[in-house]
Amino acid sequence: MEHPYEKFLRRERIPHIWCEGCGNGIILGCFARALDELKMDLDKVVVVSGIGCIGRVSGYTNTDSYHTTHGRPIAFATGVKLANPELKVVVISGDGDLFAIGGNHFIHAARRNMDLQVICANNFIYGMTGGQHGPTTPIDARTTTTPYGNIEHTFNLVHLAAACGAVYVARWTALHVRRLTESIKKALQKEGFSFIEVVSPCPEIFGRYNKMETSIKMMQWFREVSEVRHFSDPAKADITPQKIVVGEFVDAEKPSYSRLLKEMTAKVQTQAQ
Amino acid sequence: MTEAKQTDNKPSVSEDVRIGVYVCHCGLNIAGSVDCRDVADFAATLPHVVVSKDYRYTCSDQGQELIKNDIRENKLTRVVVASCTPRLHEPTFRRACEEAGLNKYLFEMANIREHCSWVHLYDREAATEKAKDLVKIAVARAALLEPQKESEVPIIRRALVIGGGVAGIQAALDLGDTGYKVYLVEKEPSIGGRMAQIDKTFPTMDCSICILAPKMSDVGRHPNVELLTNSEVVDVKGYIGNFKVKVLQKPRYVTKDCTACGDCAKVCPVTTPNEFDVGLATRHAIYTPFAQAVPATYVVDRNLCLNKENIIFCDKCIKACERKTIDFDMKPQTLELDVGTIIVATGADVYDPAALVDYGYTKLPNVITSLEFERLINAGGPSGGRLIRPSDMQVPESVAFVQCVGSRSEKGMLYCSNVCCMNTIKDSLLIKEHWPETKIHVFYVDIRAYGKGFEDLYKRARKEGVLFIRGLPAEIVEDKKTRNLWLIGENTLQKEVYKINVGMVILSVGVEPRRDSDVIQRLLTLSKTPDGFFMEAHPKLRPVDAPTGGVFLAGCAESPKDIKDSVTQASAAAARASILMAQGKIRAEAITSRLIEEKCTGCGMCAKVCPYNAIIVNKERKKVELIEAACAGCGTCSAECPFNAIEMRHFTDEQICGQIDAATEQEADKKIVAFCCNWCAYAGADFAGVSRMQYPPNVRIIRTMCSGRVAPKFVEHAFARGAAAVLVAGCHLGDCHYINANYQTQKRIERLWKKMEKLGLNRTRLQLAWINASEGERLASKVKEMQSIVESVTSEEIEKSKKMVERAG
Amino acid sequence: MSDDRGKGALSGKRFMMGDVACAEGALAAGCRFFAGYPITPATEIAERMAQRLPQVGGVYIQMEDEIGSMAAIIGASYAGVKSMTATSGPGFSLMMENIGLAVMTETPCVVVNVMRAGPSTGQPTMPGQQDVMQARWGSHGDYEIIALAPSSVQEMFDLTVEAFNLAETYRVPVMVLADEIVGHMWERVNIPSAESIKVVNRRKPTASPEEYTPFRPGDNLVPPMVCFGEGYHFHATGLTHDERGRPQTESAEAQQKLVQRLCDKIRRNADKIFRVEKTMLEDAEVAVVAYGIVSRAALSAVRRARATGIKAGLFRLITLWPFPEKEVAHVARKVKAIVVPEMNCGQMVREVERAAKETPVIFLSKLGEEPHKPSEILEAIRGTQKR
Amino acid sequence: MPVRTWRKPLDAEKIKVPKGEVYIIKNRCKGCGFCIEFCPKEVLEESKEINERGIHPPKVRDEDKCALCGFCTAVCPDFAIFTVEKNCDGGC
Repeated sequence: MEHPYEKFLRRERIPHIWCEGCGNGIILGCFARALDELKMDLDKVVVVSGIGCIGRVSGYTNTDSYHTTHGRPIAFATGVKLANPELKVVVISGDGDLFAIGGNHFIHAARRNMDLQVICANNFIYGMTGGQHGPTTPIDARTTTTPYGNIEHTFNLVHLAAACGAVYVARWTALHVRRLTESIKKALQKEGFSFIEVVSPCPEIFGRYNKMETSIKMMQWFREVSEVRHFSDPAKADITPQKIVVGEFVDAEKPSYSRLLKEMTAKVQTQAQ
Repeated sequence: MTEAKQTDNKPSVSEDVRIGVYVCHCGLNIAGSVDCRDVADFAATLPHVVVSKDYRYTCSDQGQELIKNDIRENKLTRVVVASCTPRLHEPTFRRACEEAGLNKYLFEMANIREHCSWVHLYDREAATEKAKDLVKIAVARAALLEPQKESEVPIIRRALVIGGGVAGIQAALDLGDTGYKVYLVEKEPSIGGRMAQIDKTFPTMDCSICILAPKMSDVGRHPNVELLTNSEVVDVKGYIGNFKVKVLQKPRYVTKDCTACGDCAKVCPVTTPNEFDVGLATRHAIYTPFAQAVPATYVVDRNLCLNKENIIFCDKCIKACERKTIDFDMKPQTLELDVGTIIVATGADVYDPAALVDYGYTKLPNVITSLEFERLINAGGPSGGRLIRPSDMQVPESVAFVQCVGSRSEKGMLYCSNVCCMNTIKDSLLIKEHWPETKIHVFYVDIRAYGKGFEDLYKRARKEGVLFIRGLPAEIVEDKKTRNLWLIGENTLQKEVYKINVGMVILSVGVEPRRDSDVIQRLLTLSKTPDGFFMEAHPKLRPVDAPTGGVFLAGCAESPKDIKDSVTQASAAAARASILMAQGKIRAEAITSRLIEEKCTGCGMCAKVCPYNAIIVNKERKKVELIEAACAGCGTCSAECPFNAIEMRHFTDEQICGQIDAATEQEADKKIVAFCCNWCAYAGADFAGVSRMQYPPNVRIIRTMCSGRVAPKFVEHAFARGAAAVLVAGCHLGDCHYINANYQTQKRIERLWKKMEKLGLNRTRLQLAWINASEGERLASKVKEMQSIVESVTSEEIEKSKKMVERAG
Repeated sequence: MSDDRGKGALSGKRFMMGDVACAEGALAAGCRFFAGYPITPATEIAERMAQRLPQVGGVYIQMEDEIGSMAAIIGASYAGVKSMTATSGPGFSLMMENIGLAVMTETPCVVVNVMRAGPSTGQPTMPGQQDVMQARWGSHGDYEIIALAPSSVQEMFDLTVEAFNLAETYRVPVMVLADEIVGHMWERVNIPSAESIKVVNRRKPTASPEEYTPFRPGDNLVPPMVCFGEGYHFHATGLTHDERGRPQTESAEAQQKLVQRLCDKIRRNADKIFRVEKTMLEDAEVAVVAYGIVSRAALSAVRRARATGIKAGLFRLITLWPFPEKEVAHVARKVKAIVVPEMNCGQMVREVERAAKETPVIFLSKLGEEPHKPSEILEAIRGTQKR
Repeated sequence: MPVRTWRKPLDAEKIKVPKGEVYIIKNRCKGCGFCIEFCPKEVLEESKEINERGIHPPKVRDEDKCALCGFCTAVCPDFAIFTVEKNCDGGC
């Protein structure tokens, strides 16, 4: 008997480096399940990740994969996708990687409607470096660099993605494994730039600093405060201790960069004849 | 809304008041114990009375003609009829007055039948004296009556039917076919109700679901009918013709696109006994109650389903559903409906025989209920129509039916459930049809085969060899080995003890009011009869109308019925509702409150007590404002106002005090002045009369719309006038026809009691009683009980109370 | 220009701008992906690529910045397409992060830096040779790089082709260090027919996906390379990794092995890689060592010196990195003095001095709008005679 | 429908709901406890034994209850637990 996701993993790398109760493993599992249910040709899937805890995910997926520098997975993935449109290029990275150092690449890839699936593990903090505050750290939250409480306002990632023109935007917590899997499947089948935020437990760092020492406590928090509201206004979906609005926010049709590029190239070449 | 012109100065008897009095014999109903001639003569002596006659049947056409002529010829400006209760014939005589050009609010009745002749059958003299008094009171009030103009209320041409059983379905179909928009609200996921569970119907032996299913789909498809299943009425505001109804629709978690293929249920990992099959079959968390369900759309039982809150733990059904119709994010919806009429067809529950321990239900596997039997014998049921007994799944060689389980007995309900006898006879024939060899015993008290074709069916059963034994078993004992059952009891015909062994016992369970019927009762301010079923406006003449205007009753909600009667009553209710809606408007009683501006200080006490929020305090103007459309006329505001700044039309202080004066003119010290609310206490007194309950003749009942109208000053006035005792009676707390006005009554009486104690008066002379329309007995005994108080009151105390109350007041 | 259209690269004698020749060279070498960001004086390369790539079925994308541009061409290269970016000083600085990544993940790609006058924004429209050391050392950590320095529009074409061939051969980012003048200058270019241009493609492994190890070196220390989508399911990371591409964040041995090889694969093949041009050096007593646009002034200076009887010669660096140390040392032993003119405050001159040992090296700095005048270099040559 | 359902349904034997069999890869478990906490049928509990990482992996408390919903598989961050349908041909 072997684990159903085994063939999607680089077995020799499991167990992974992530802490007890970290949501990254759940996200990887949901991604594997999505690939499985869609019967995706694994030869044509490329997983690209950045720096941070979840950055290691590319090393665990049994597909072609690339672990870029901090913040650059989307830019790298853009090159991959344009060079070989055959490939499904999935970026899986963290909130700091994608929205702090990599924010510029994110907003422009979304604007271009680049054919990429971006899955963001939002754990509210920089875990790999030991718990510094980042673009999603809740105001007042304690981190090693906000010892007196965070005074920075946060990014509402789904709002940002929607505003930048992503054609599919969803948010789930790591407890919503089924719905997350469905969203990943939907994204994988969608043309253009899709974005899925996964609110993910980091009990070891964020939890410890913010009175949620155990992973179960964090998951219970998700269970208690999450509220499914599909296609509600992402602008009103700020994450607060009292409420996490989850669900699909955007599911739109818009010609992707690849499609427009293909059409343009074809036009140019026929003129050339 | 057009409003009657009113003069603000205090109404007083104008010179040209000309009253005609008509004392009715009502055959011998009144004349039997009252000397009507004598009463008429007495009436002639009363102030302003210009005509006084007695007549055999005043309500007859001739009687009405008589009155009309007198109005024209004798220029009558007021009419008093002394006969039955106004709840019966006031409309009749009012119409007569109008036809003769007299404003119908200038008509008054003296109830000398229900409140006099019938309750004093054996004391002609006292009854006659009381009748005179009652007429005097009526005349006194009549003199102060004023013409009123009724405002016209438009009626919304849409109907709400509550309950999707056969009655509700029929009512909805009839209304829909008539062309009215209908909302059919059903609590369960499917319509169909009890009839859907039954195998065959009596006496024709039709397949129940075969004749019901087409009706179900008709109503489901009907362009004018909007089906709201899984839904409950949670709030009803407004009044006849203009109800605002809130319906809570619970989510099915399956969209309309469901094709009812059942693939979801196949994979669902959790199961529970299916309620529809009375627990004899299994269903899954996602299910359809039965094959012919309407709507066919499946439904998820979230209490059973593994998916809690918004977390999907198990996605088997979602994955199995090809059309992707399962949506766990559906939320409950509250629909707001504006309807003109409401039909209550909420049905009934079946009696749970577990309470009768001697019969061993839930202890002995082979003791089943008649409802379980219906599922067992049904070809589509859990046993595929094989009559098997639960212990060994074998067809029993002999069975016994036990009748009146939960009916006609102190142990269950006192009443007869109407359907059980015929149901058993039908069932016995079904057994004979499939397994002719089966020995069948029916243990009964009386066989009631009163309906069309019933007797024939009964005879057939006997002919087929069904054994009918009079006398219910005292106990049922199981043979541990065979699991057979011994029925032990007395055959009351042969006066001998029987001990009969059968393979299976079917308890013929009775019909009981829905355990949740209080909710609807409260929302629609309905009343219940002692058996707990909803009470009709009049048992004979308005059998499908509820006391609340615009509300009608159908099916077992009103009383236990078979299918035919339910359907009949449903059509009747639909017809009654259609009449209202066809008119498109209705004239509302002019009995509403009127503000006397200059007296109002804007203190807002009236606003606090108004059950309908019909009063707004205008802080700038230091005045209140009355919203007449919202006013239901209970009069509790008027009773509360310390400045007499609110007048109740047709129930003014002057009119009521006038009645008190008349009532206490003679022998006040021997009299009880009783204030009874129109809906419960007064009707209760009528009921006492109808049931000929005898009580002392010294009570004088003054009718107010609500006990909340009874201002303390009325009570004080009665004492000041030397009354021996005062009774204030209204609906039971919680049953008030005016939502909660009678809570104010309670407060006021309690205040009065304190005051009396302070004044050193015997507080027992003031009594408060909650009496509903069916509690004639309670009223009668109350009066008897107060009689002793009346006798104990000394003349000194009466004198004392006169002075003190006057001083205090 | 009507004959600019059609698939494939151009051919024949043409009159064009340096930047354009560079773009055409890239196309001729098989480049089909360009990611860049506008910057003077390299913008014309992007413009030319934007026009030409769609014609040949390639992809041009203008990224949000040079960081993204560099990341994108690495991605494209891993997806199996020859890719390049072009920039100048400020953009070159931004690219350093991912040039390091390209080195670490052994990514064939070409980075053109049309050098302008720095530091910082400096003089965008003025030439310079101030980035030659940044090209070598700009990204953090230890590594070897290849950099070529064209001195004519013809070389803009030829060396860009060469850059791609070296990148593909050694799995390394290769830099073309042009300068504003070479980039913007118009000259006649002779473009050989497509088939006569030598084009090298990356070596594919013979191993099956099962036993394929993406970073195990083949001969000449360079691992054969597969691309995404070819069914090998391999992993590459900017972390120190073993031959299977698995991160090795604690192993000293892995660090030693990997970084050493990354350097060695260039060093040990340096002789195969570097190219120099020697003019009149056989009997020279004075050698001028120059590169890029400056080498052209140096050539005429050398000729004039010869006319005046001074035995001067020119040693032109075509490959700046790896630096042709032995060659320079050999020349140094034969001459009395070496003159090094550069459009900076002295960068390559340090490498020359290192190789020249005792032989005196005279440095000639020039900053600003134009390179050294031949007369200025001639002065320096004469100066060496006075000793 | 407010009815007392006290009997074992007649079709109780016929209605087959798939039974689950739980597999736990003990040494992968890091002990977050998600599978125990969130199993809708409360099939699992913490075991006494200690795995290679020195934590207590879960153990099956009542496998009969397992509805094979697979939530444990999905929510386990460490790929340490999964369920397969029990072969009930021989009856379970």
